[in-house]
Amino acid sequence: MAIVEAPRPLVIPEPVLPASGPMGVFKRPTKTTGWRSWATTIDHKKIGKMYGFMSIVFFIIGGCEALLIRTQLATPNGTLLSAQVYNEMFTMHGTTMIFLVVMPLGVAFMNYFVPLQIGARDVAFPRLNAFGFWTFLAGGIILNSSWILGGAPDNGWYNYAPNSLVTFAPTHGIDFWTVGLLTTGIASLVTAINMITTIINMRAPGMTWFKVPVFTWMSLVGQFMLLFAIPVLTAAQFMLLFDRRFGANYFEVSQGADPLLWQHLFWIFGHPEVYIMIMPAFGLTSDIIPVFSRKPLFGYKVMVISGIAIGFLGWGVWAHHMFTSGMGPVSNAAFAVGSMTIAIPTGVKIFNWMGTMWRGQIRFTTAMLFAVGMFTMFMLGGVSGITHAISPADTQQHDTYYVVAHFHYVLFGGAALVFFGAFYYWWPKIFGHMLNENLGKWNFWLMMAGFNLTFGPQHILGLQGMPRRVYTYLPGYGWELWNMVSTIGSYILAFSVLIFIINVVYSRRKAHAAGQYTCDPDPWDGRTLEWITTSPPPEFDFWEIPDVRDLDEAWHRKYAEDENGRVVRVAKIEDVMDKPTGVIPHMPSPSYWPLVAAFGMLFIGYGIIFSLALCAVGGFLLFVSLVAWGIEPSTEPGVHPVEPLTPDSGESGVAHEIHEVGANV
Amino acid sequence: MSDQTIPNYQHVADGGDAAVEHGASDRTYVMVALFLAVMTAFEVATSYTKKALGPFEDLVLLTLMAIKFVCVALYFMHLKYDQALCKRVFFFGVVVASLVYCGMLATFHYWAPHFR
Amino acid sequence: MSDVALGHDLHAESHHDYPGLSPDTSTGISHSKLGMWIFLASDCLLFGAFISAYLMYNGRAQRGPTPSDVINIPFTSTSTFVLLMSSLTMVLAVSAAHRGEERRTRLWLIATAILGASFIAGQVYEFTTMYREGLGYTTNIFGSSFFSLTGFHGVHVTVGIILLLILVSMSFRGRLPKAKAEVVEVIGLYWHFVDVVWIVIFTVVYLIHK
Amino acid sequence: MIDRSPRRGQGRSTAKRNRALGFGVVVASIAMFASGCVPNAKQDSLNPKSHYAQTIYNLIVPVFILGGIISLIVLGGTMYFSVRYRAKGDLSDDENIPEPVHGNAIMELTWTIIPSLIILVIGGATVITIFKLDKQPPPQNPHIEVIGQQWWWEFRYDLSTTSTESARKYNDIVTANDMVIPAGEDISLRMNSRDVLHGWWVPELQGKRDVVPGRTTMFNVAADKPGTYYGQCTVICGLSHANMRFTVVALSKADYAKWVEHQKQKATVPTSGLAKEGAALFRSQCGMCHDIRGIVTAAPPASSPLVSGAAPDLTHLMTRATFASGTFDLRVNTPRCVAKGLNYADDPTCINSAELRAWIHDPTDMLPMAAGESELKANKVRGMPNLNVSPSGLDQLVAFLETLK
Repeated sequence: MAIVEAPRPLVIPEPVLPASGPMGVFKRPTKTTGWRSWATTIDHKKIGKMYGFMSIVFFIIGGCEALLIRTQLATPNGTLLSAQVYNEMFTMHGTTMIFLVVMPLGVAFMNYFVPLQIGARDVAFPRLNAFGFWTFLAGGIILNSSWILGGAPDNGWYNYAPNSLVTFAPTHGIDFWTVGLLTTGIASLVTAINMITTIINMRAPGMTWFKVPVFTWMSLVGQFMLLFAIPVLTAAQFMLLFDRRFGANYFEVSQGADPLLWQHLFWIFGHPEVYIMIMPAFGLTSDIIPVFSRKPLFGYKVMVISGIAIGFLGWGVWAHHMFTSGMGPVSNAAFAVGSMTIAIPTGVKIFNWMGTMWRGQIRFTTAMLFAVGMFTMFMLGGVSGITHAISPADTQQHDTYYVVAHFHYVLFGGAALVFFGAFYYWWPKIFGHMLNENLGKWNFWLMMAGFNLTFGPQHILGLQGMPRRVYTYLPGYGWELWNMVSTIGSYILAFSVLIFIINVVYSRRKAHAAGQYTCDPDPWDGRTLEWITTSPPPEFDFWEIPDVRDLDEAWHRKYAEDENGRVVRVAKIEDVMDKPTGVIPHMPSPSYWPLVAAFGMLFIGYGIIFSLALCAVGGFLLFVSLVAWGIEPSTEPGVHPVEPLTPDSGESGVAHEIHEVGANV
Repeated sequence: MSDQTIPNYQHVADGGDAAVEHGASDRTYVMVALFLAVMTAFEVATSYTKKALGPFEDLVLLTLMAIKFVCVALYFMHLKYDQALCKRVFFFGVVVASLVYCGMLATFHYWAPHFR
Repeated sequence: MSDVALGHDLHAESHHDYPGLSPDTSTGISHSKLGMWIFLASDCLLFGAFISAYLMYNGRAQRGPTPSDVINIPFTSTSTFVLLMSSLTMVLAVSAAHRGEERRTRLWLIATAILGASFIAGQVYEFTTMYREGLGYTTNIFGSSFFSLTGFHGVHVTVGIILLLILVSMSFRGRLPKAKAEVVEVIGLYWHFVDVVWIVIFTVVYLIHK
Repeated sequence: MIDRSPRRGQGRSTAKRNRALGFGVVVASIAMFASGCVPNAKQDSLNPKSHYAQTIYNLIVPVFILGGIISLIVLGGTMYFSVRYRAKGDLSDDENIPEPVHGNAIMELTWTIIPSLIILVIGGATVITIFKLDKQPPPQNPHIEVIGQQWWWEFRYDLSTTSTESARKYNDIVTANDMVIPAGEDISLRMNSRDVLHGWWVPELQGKRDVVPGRTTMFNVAADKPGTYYGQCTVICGLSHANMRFTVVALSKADYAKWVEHQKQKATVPTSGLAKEGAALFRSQCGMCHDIRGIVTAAPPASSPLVSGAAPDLTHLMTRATFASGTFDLRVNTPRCVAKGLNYADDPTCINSAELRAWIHDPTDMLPMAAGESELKANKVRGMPNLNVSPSGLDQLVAFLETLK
């Protein structure tokens, strides 16, 4: 797809200062178009788009793995995949979907919309942001390259020791897993630090904590959990890596090690991880439902507080993943009761979403459908979650398809559905044109049908005793029917994703043909700050940092109560939106170093697996780029990607603010 | 290190003055360091009592450790003088780590006298 | 909740290069400092995992040497003292930087780096001694968990020394003016954190479980 | 230029069609769920056959019902709101903006407190059940050690009546894949693993329990009535995880006593024919890993090529209904042979010699295992390797194995 540049009006050049070459070797990058602009960008919106794009690529990869798994299981004694390849498939499917799809998709939306929602111009550490993205990509590449470099990991996404040790997993598969996740872990950590700092420190004037949009709030909670969860995973991964590569004894049973150490460390990370994935989804649902109900979120404060409560409680329940490990009755009882308490704040959220719809004026756009689909499906997953918290019952459900059904209801029904909703909701803001609503509705209903057909029957399969992670099963256990239904469902699900992709391409072509590169800044009658800037927003987000007076600031600028207490529209969005001031805000300049540093990480990663010489190369790259990064100023005078625009050219002042619209997807 | 998006410099002068005020005097720092050194000496001495204190030895050592920890955090790391937010963020991490890992060790019956 | 965000406006005329000092943030804490605190909070969990793994494992070794065979308290007490004093020199450097005394800042920074390097040298000596006494990384479960834990701490100290050296070189080139004192302070935070972690390791690894 | 189509809504017909489609899907799904129970499920966790499984069942079924009610309330409420409060007329209508309700303290308290109370009740019942299920059976009851390894189960019986666990040797009877227990008695299980994690699960009798290498935990199981109950490994344990099945065979007390007496006997070396040659071949080829009490004792684990250091004890092979960890029938699966129970080997036609022969011929062809050339060379065999036995040798071995009644 061609990159589109609208004709620019008269440019008033700034006084040009000589561009200093960092390290005296490279000139500071200045491109605003073409692949170089993406490689060196530190703009949170471009990085958000790249996160989104890569997540979808990985989503397709992980989805194909899922289809292969389901095809293998469609009938008893399936022979499509060998046991080894099947084990690699489900391991990579789980790892990909969690670490390379749901998490980064949340980060994609956070990257793009958190600064917009809090009225900031970028994140706190833009270059760190770029580094986070490239490092994430490096981790994804390391993980997925295992397929062609000697075998993928084959021990499930939680990779229990000691089956992950060299004795039992002699190929490099587990090393790829360990190193890949350490790399994405670094990306997650820097992103968490960045996002937390941004949200705490860069809220627009007047935006007190209880005026922060719920998506931003939930992102903050989720990123705080990530901040504390990732180091635990990192530590566990290092232990495993040391065991495998350097002969340490952390999980070597013959040396007196206890394999439960891995399980504890993994789930201390892994349980908060569940909330890390679902938190942005909670936030999105809480943002979308009020918009399309034309009502404020029911119980905003309770929603925020329950989110924080889930964030706290999420730290005390990890061992409910280990009820069958023989921890003893006291531990089981404590963690069972602890886990149940999470149902309370979660239930509050669901009822508050219903409360928001109550007496509203509901418009069922695709985004709204997905949001409603999210909380109903998530509720079903939550209910089956309660049955897991009952630890005696969990001994009948653990490691069966019932659990598989449960977490797909939570992660696909919860997180993925509303992420699709968010695409429909925010697409006009990001790309300046709508996604087609007709195709969208097909997308939604087929996805709901496919999703429920795939994962609904798995509840039954699990309760009828089908364990998970079996590459095949014998006839005569009563599992044939539901496995077949589930497989058919998975193809419907895949088809619905295909419709989404068709919709993206179709809508883009249509907008392109119509020459439409910008659209209504506020197509949904939105409530939060991102809707008062243009669609797509200018590089610096806002000409003027908005002055926030209310929760749902955008809405309150448009509506007020009359003397009878009825809500009436008092202004059009055009009147209250952010307008060009004629003064171009200075934004930080692009930089090569985050990309180079991430390349260093990539080399170090492969080096740990294959040869320490590669590590040296990677270490050198990393060191050089970090030093150069430290030396170069964040804003290079005279090197500025945004060419000044005159405020008074064109009627609205937005028509010409087009950089490469939609060049990403 | 200075990777802020938008450095805003309109209060440079004020900020400079504020920076001078913040923190304690060098004398205080030296006193704190001396105190820490004495505490360390106590610790080492305690560990040489050969369990004369019985089960309380560990308790004494952990208490001394906590005192040192807090001293460094409050004085050297300026938490005493800085905004409460810094204190909250850091100690939140410390508390989460302590609770979670103590809980984990508890599931291994680590705190039971017959562990191992 | 200090939510009064000061004028958040950006001005095109921000051509002076004074990053780091008194930025206008919602909280009044600069991004770097807040970011560092957030990172340190997160790092607690990393060390916590290694410490608790050590606590679990140090007595479960199937063969020797055991902690009491190799741990040398007088020696480690000395290095502990050295690291503690490096915190003092660091805080004096920060204090001098805030007063704008560049030369003194530099001296204290160099002193801190030297003390840190002596600590690392001590650790290297300690490790080689232990190795000669028969405790390798792969020898037993105590060795693995001990070397991993103290090694991770050593890596943190080494990174800190590199950061200090960068500060020193910046200072020599006149790039650490009073306005940039916060850079010193933020790196100081990291340094003190490393010290604080050692306070914990020294007590639970060396003194309690020797 | 500005696309406002979503505000204006869809064409009526499309919307209707979509709604009809959605409704159809929902109804179809519910109908399929309602018909969910399949009668021939032989590993069904909702079909309790012991008081342990029954206790769990009694705990979970009310929760299922409660969960169903909550689900219906939420789904029904959401559907009702969706229809009732759907925007009418022109969607850019600014006249009828809903009242901005920001919340309702009483309602929110209600849906905080009621779930809390429910959780309190469920939590209490859970804790009581946990401790109830954990009670150890009396010392005179059978004590069995369950050992998981790649990829089969070993069951070792201790017939002493000592009440100190550490005094038990678990050496009186050693068997594999079929765990024989007396019906109506609580059995104490000692759970162990020789290599990696495995999960022991017989859904109709008891919930699952992982076996953790380096850790010994106590568990218990029972079967109310005689019968065969199916189980399977539940923790991913490598290539043949899916094939790590086993059965629990509950016998009446009298039958169990007979079985015990029979199992305690040692095997005797056949004195003539193919079987005699087979015994010699077994000693040289198979005796490195497999025990047959009275005939051959496996080499100590140190020199064993097996990673876990053990292979099934074959002393009374022909009293087991399956082999290769429950994957293949050893007893021919006809009603006549099945009716003979574990004594089927009395009738040679009831022995599934063909698959047994194929298995010895090339086990890695029958099940995925890590037992190829490279693993043999590295002394890291997991599963049974192909020993390249000649066809005549195969006949001898099978003939010998068939004598192990």
